[in-house]
Amino acid sequence: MDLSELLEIAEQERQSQKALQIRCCVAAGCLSSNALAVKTGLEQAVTEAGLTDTVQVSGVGCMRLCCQGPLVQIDTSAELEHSEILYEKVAPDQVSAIVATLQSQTPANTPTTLQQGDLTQPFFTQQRTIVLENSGKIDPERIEAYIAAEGYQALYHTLYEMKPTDVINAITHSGLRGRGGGGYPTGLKWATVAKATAERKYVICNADEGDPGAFMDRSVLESDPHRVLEGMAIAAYAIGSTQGYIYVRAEYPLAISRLQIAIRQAQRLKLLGSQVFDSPFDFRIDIRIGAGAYVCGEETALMASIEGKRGVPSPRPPYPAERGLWGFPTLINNVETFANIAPIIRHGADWFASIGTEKSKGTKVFALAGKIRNTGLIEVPMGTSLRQIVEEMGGGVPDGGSAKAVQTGGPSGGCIPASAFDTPVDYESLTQLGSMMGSGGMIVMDQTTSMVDVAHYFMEFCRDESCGKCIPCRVGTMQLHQLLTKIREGQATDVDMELLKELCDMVKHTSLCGLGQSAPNPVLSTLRHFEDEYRTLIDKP
Amino acid sequence: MARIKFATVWLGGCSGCHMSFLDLDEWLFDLAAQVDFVYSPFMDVKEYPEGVDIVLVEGAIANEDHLDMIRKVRARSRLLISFGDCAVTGNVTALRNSLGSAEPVLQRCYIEAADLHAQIPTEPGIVPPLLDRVTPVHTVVPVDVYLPGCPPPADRIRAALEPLLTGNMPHLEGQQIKFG
Amino acid sequence: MAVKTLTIDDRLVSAREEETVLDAAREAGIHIPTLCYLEGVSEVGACRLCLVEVAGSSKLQPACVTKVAEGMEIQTNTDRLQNYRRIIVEMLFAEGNHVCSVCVANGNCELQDLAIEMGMDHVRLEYQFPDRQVDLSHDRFGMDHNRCVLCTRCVRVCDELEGVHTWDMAGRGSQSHVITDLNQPWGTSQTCTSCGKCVEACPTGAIFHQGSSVGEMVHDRARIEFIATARQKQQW
Amino acid sequence: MTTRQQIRSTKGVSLKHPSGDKRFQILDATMKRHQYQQDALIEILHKAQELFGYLENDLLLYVAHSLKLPPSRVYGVATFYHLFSLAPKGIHRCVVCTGTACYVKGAAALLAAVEQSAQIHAGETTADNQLSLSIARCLGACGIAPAVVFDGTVCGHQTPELVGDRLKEYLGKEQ
Amino acid sequence: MSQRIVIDPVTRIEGHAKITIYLDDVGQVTDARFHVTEFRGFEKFCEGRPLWEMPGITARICGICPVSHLLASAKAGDRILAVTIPPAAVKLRRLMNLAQIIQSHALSFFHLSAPDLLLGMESDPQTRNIFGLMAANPDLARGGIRLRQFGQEIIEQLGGRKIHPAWAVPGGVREPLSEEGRTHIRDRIPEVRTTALNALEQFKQLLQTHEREAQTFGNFPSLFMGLVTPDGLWEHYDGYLRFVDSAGNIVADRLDPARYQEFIGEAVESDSYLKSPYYRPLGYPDQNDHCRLDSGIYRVGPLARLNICTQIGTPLADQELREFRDRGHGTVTSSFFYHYARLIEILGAIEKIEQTIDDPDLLSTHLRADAGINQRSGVGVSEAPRGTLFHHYQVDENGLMQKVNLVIATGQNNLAMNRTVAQIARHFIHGSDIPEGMLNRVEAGIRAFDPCLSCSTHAAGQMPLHVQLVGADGTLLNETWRD
Repeated sequence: MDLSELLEIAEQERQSQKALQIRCCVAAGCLSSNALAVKTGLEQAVTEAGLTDTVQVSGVGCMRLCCQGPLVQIDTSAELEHSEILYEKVAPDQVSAIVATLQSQTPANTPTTLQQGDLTQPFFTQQRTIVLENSGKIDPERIEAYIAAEGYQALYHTLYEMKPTDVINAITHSGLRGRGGGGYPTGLKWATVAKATAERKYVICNADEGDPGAFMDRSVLESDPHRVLEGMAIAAYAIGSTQGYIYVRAEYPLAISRLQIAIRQAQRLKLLGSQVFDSPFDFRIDIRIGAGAYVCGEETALMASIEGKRGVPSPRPPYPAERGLWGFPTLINNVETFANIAPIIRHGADWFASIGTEKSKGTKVFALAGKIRNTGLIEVPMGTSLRQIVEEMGGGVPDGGSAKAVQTGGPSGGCIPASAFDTPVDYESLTQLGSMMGSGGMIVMDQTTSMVDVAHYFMEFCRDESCGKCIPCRVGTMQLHQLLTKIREGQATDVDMELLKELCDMVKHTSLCGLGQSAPNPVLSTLRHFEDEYRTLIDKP
Repeated sequence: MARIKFATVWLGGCSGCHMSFLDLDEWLFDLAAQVDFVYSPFMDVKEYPEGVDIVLVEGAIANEDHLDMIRKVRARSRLLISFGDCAVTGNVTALRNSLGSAEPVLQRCYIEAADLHAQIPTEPGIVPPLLDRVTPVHTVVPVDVYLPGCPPPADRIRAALEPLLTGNMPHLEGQQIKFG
Repeated sequence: MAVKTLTIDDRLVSAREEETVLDAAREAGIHIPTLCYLEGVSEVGACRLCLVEVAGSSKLQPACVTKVAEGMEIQTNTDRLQNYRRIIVEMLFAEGNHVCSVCVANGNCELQDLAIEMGMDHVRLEYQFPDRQVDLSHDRFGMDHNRCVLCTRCVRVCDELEGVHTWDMAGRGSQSHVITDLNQPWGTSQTCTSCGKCVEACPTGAIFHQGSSVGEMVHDRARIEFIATARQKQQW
Repeated sequence: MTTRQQIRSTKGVSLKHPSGDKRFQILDATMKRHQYQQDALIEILHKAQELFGYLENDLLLYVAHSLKLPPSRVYGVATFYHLFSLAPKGIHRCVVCTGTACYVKGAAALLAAVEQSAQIHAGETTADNQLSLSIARCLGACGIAPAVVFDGTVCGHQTPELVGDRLKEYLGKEQ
Repeated sequence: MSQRIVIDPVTRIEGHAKITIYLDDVGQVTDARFHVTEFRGFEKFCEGRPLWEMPGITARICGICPVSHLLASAKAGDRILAVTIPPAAVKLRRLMNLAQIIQSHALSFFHLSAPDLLLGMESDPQTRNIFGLMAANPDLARGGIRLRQFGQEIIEQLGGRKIHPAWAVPGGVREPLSEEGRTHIRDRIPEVRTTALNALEQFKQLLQTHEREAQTFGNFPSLFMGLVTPDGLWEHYDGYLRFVDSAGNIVADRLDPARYQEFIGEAVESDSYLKSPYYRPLGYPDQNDHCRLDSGIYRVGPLARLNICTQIGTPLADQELREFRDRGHGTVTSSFFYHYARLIEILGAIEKIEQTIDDPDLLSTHLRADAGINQRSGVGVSEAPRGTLFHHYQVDENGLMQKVNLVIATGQNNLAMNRTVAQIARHFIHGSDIPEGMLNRVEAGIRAFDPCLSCSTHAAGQMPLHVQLVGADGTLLNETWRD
């Protein structure tokens, strides 16, 4: 494989495109609403209508407006960027109606039985897609489709035109920060691993997206798996690694199967494996499947799990960059971070750095869920305000309710009150509000949601997911959960409140890993913004 | 200065702490010279009096009588000392807690191990129902001083009481707070 | 051999490059409480009792795994640390069934000693009273899960010094517990060599010699250190 | 056969499982594909569970010997991860997602409805072995919250009524 | 309209109890009941514990007589190990049990009952206690305190602590006596012997002024049970069980304590956590069946022990025993004489300690027989201060407790205590206007038995004396509280 062959595949793919594209979302959300039957139905209807020469039905990745699934998009132009009609909540018995609109030559003329989506609503128009640029447009199970969308060109470019240090410099200059939650500068991390001298190094993609309410990474893997592989390969070249692992949670079977397909395809085309693009660079990727342990999202625990052990974290330092998988220097980034790499190489660090805020560059994908009209995935530039996300893009709270708070950062994050909705979403602002960016789950809560319940809910989560190794987390989460139960049931006193605060402080500062250190956050943030809800329960006569 | 009103109370425990109190032996004469004993299982006062200055509470909270009693004791006492491991931790009295409720112990003793009239005693107003969970005193009422030990040896009791007799709070540390 | 100079509790201390803060402190006669740490086997940094404050770092660091560095300024005994340590000990007492008065290790127990050291005269947390079992199936030793603090010292001596890995941890979180082989009665273990190192390693009365009565179980830590030195350094 | 005897019988050169169960051959093939590497333990346990439904001690011991791992280590790993089960599961599975989005949209009521109609708690299997109920910490199906998985199929926008109807199919069979 | 008077709590006893007195519509006592209100459940929660920990755990049943439980438990363990323990261990255990009898009897007499006897049943309830006695009769109080201290010190010398030593173990004991300990004990013997003799003298004088109490404090025929040596002598640690009746006839003899279930049954009453053991061959004395009222009642403890033995085996105590029998007319049936018997036992125990204290075996280091589980069941028995104590254990093959049954001295007096309160109440109480001193007599009747209720319920008063008016149908009509 060389560049010309790659470009040829892309060209062939574009040539074979038919005039009319029917894209049917086959990501997990829509699949669970019977999207597969819709897709096969459409294929059948197209065949029956004798339109196979002009109409192509393809299964594509996530179209983002998950609440309206299954989603079907009709694209009359060959331009990927330009699609025209979106059908929502398509039932299998509606496929012939859709095909009928194609035959009438006036596809915009929607029969009344079909629910047509508004592609001009803020939910779509205010997005800026980098990570999700191919999502919902290409068939994730065909490497040719990815190649046609300029896939693997960045990898070629790095291998033949950049030295590893150039790659690291580019990533550093782009300002990209870890999308897994911590926000650690990606370039710095790469540089550290690159500097380490060792006989082996590893690249790990953390796809153990465990935060409840977060499904961005799943969507990326299901919709555009090659993007992640390419990002990993570029990273491996930059740091000098020949072996990569993707650690995916077992709860994402579709993502696993698409990754497997993608790896096989890339290997076949020698885009992975030995002598990538006929260069001296070897890089192999293996998938490791989790088995239901949230703590494995923590990097040291994740590595233990890859080694086939109990997913128990270890103290840092030493950091994985010095001593990681099997004791060798290891680079760990999450799915979304790797998904940003190829675009940065393709468009340049300056392009990326021009998006977002001063300290938080690029875009961030959020999974918008909870008490909000438009649930689904959004990708917005860093610095977009919460109000814009919730009220404009999300369409506000349904049924006339009003948003009370947004929970971000999952069990490690916190609740941001509606009064702070004008805050621009970036790493620092969210931390200042007592929450955190986290992996990108964003759950909207309305007036009916009790904040004490929310704190209780997350503490139960942390208690159940604590690995049990260190005492503060193992026992602290249990004690905190009991205290919150007591408060919730109106049995608590001021003494309990004091103990709650003291334990939160102690667990936060003494726990071994991030799970324990951040477990008190939901309590602390609700105490900070909604202490009155606690007080009402304490002062109960 | 008015003499110190001194009481001791025995809840769910073995009385070992009270026995250890008696192991103060002849120091009891010194103590008696400085305080008025107003309530104790060694005495015939049936109602816990008001205005108690110092009370030693032995035993855990194990039944409903204990619950009533400790609330009354707290309300009527200035300084409450959790006296011994049962009061401080639940100790052996709380060993039944891991069985989940009072039912299994009652069942074993009064049904399985009875030869005649097998029944769980329930006479209202006489036999207080057991609480499902035995708890230390401080989980029910605030406690001022903790005096651990099973039982606290007499010299430890003395170390806790002596400062109180001169109006100071005791500070126990090291072996003086050893459980068991 | 590079030597580093650092201050611990405002005292100048020198230490070899590869040493930990805990090593350096111990050599200087400065006491830092520990529980999961055991001389002779690897450190896991799990109990968090040895957390110390390092100047310039907002995070507390476990002394047992933190390497010394030039110019490091360490505080081992601030009020804040002491307060955290007391809660840790309270947590352990609340978590298991630690009834000192009727424990075989009463008077010879690291947990009990820690409680004394931290001034823990009562436990503010809610006692859990878990329903746990005692295993007396082994001819010579017994295991009382009620008293286990999950420090994994037994797991490590068995794996690292004896090399048979009879013990391991099973379950997760508050359901964690130590097991022998396939969570089977200890006496039926095919891997156990009955060497007794786990018994000496146990900080509490969880693992004991068969026939121990209340307060009678004494652990011989020196034996672990001796064996570790013999195995690892070939020095007797 | 007791665990003790089992160990002896597998001490020989051949690691073939004595039962001759075909499923062990498939498991052997999987282990071979992983070159009997110890770090593939979790993958192999996944396969074993897929083949046998759950991980009984005999199976764990077989895996331990094949990978030359201490049995306690294999047991420890198998019990650390929620998705491994050491006890048999019911014929039907119902998994209620309790992720945050589902929680906010009433997952607790769904769970209560299932527990009520099946008379079991999460993590349990009905006495007639018809249904195993469990909870998931987030299926990543937040867009269609609240979600419930019935026999592997994710169903979104669930209500207690919908769930109840589905369970009637499962539980009604034996009545 | 009938009335119910509840004495709550019964004070100056070792435990939590209440007494209910039922009056008919003309104010005559129809019945009285003694209720124990504590229960801790050792029999259940000891299940699953190792056999070797049982002495330490069961000692916590009672802070007054932990040694009794320690020894009974260790002896049950001896049986399960199927060992004969070293002779030195037997001697040391005996020494500790004697010390235990001394300290507990001293507590019962001086700290708890002497205020009634010396200050008067009707004296001021505020000062009718050990502290009042310390003020009124400091020498006697000090003597009593030091006598108890003597017993406690021996326990400490042997077991390392005064209360809850875990010194006796299945197979023997953990430590011998030290030379210093021996000297200390030996040196104190003359003083405590004098204290005991003085107390006896004083009690005998009291008998003159307490004739009515002697007549009515639980004075009724019953069986008596306790351990005796194979020769029929007074015994406290080993030997056989003997039952005698009020006429002095030996009803059953040379009974193996391990077979206790053949002759002791346990009944439950709804109004007490204390079970009611009875002599099985004669059946349970059903309250509704008056012809059987006396059938299975038996008493244990000092009075019983002195009634069943031929002699104690020490000169001074035997001399006192003869006088005791003269005063009580043979087999002594009045429970008031429990106090008397207690003092004689203290004297006998002191003499026995004196006899044994120079035995070189007490310093021996051969103290423990090591063995595994050789029997799955074992009964340990000892004479606790309050009477015969049984610990019956069943273990699994590894020595984990599977079943525990404890038959406690005080429980065995439960039926007798119920009869006692009824007898005293009928005698002293007439009408609902009852002087405090009369009610105190009812309590004093209980105190004579020195019930150890921690023990008896393997468990563990307060609140005022209160009188409830109860209608014929049992409904509460009126309730008055008296401070």
